[in-house]
Amino acid sequence: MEAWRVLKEEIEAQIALTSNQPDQDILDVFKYSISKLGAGIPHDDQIFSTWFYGAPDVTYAADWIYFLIELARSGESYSMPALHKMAKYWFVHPSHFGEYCGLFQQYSFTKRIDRMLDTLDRDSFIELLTVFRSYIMNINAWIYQYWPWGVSYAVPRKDRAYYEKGLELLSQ
Amino acid sequence: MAENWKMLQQEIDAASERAVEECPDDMLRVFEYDIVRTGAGTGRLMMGPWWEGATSTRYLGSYYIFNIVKVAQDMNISAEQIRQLVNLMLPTALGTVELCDISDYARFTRQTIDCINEEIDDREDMLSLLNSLWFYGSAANAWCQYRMKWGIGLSFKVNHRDDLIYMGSRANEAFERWDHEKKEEN
Amino acid sequence: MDEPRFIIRWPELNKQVRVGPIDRNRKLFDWFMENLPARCIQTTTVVAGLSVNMQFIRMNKTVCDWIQEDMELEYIHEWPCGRGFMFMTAGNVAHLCFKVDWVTEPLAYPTFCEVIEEDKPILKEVGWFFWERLLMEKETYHVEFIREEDT
Amino acid sequence: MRSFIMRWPELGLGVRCKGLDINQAAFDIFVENMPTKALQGHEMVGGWLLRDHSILFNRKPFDIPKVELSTENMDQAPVGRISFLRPQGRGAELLAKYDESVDTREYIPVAQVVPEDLEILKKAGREQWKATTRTREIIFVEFVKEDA
Repeated sequence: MEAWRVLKEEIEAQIALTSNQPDQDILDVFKYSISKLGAGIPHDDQIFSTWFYGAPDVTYAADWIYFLIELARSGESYSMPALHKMAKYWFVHPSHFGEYCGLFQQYSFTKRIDRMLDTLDRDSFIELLTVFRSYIMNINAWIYQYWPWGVSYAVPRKDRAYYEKGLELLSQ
Repeated sequence: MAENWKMLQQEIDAASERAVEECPDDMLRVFEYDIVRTGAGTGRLMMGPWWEGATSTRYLGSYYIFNIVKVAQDMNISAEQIRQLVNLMLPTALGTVELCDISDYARFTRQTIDCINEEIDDREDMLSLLNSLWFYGSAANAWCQYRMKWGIGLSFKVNHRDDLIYMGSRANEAFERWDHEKKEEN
Repeated sequence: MDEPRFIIRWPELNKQVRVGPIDRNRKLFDWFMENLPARCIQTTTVVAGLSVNMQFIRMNKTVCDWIQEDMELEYIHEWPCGRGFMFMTAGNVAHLCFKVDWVTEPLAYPTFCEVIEEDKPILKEVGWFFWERLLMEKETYHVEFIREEDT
Repeated sequence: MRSFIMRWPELGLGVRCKGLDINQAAFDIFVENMPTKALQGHEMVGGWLLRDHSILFNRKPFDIPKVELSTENMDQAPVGRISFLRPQGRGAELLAKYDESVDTREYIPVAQVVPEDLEILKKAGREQWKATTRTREIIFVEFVKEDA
């Protein structure tokens, strides 16, 4: 079987797993605040900035791959070498940071896609990236599940009346 | 007709010069004073506008415009391809930037898209305008990052090996979670 | 003949350091020097380990004509404090960082300059000062870049 | 007009959803992929919307070109609207509007909860809001065809 089909099957297996439960990386980083490669630790030993910057590389990777597939499907306006290079710029290079934040599974898939990019024709490029996008969307769903939304119950949106009352209190 | 895009570029460049000096109102509003005039922020929670606002601001500039400018230089793509990339990629992040009330950057971006679609055909002019927008976007990204309430993070400590070992050793002492969460969560 | 250098100055703190080229990516150093003087606001990194972060420096005279990935890269967690690198730089916009202290991020970037040994303690001092301000006070601090010969 | 059921086993709630006179091909592809299941989430910027960040098309890929899909801004959509976001190939995001929304972004409407089930939908929305922001309870949503 071709290398990309072997990888596709492994990604499918992770899609099946993460459709029902969070995977190890999600639990490690977003539920149990484990920093596996040291992200955030030099900055007062906190995990919040790792969440804040590591998670969007998942959320937006799904968008970048959506765009790359749209470009690959838009006829010949982009050659395969051009699409391979754009894939590197748009989602491979930014993904290094995701590994550092602890999303090892996603990055191991990304590295394997990167290594075989030059061998992919248009159809296999679309098919492999399509499956990878679904995997990333599953991971993103779990990130949104564990994100600390509740902290901003203490910091709600404010309006004019709020600040007018504040001014009044300040001027007493 | 004075070319609108040059007037837009001047406006963006002027806003950029101000952003070198001080924090734009958009970032003060959302990240300092918790004001979102669009009413965004479900349930009045600011975490959505903070996180998705800062993130969409960063990706609008640092991944979409930055990479378009980069591939234009590296792969010599045509004016038509630049237009295609702009129309395909920018609107997605722009919608969130706008909804999170980062209004100047949203307006500049929307007007840049309009100019590239309706007024500019020359490739270098497109890149010149995108360059100006990319500079302003970098400034907006820097200010979002600087103004974000990082102090919150000081209460979310990393769990180190000793923490986890201790927690594991005390697991039997923990009060059980509500029954309906007993299912397969590992 | 001494190597050319530039000065990084923090006007609000009345502090500055001298920065010279290193044994790699001289093209980036010369491009940066060519476009000075320049000014930006000062922020810091928040995940990787402390670097001072100058995210939008206008390169007015000449456009960036190189691609980051094609430059000679070094792993930031291995190189000395005080070394500077370009991050997402394109067009007329430079994004510059200087490693201040302990970094755990194992990523590779194009380094091209370094604070001279004598001035490294100043960089460490101002670096941590900016991290503290980022946590609450958030006053605005500027950072200026001037060619040493022009001072 | 074909319909499907959107239900939340953990909450014991379910609503009937009917197709629209627009984007019918998209509705058909979605139904053809049923039954399907996803982690239920919530929209955190645009207002009172249930949001599934990952809907999977495991049987029939979504192959309708973007230009052939009509869109609407969520703040203009009626309560009960079911919409896709970036449907393509094996996946999409799905949103269900259960109360007010200020969301000016564009979505692809594909179905509408029947009027008599809107209160049930709102109850599910409120339960998910509490789970997302406070209890972190894990709630799944299921989509099943409803044979006539």
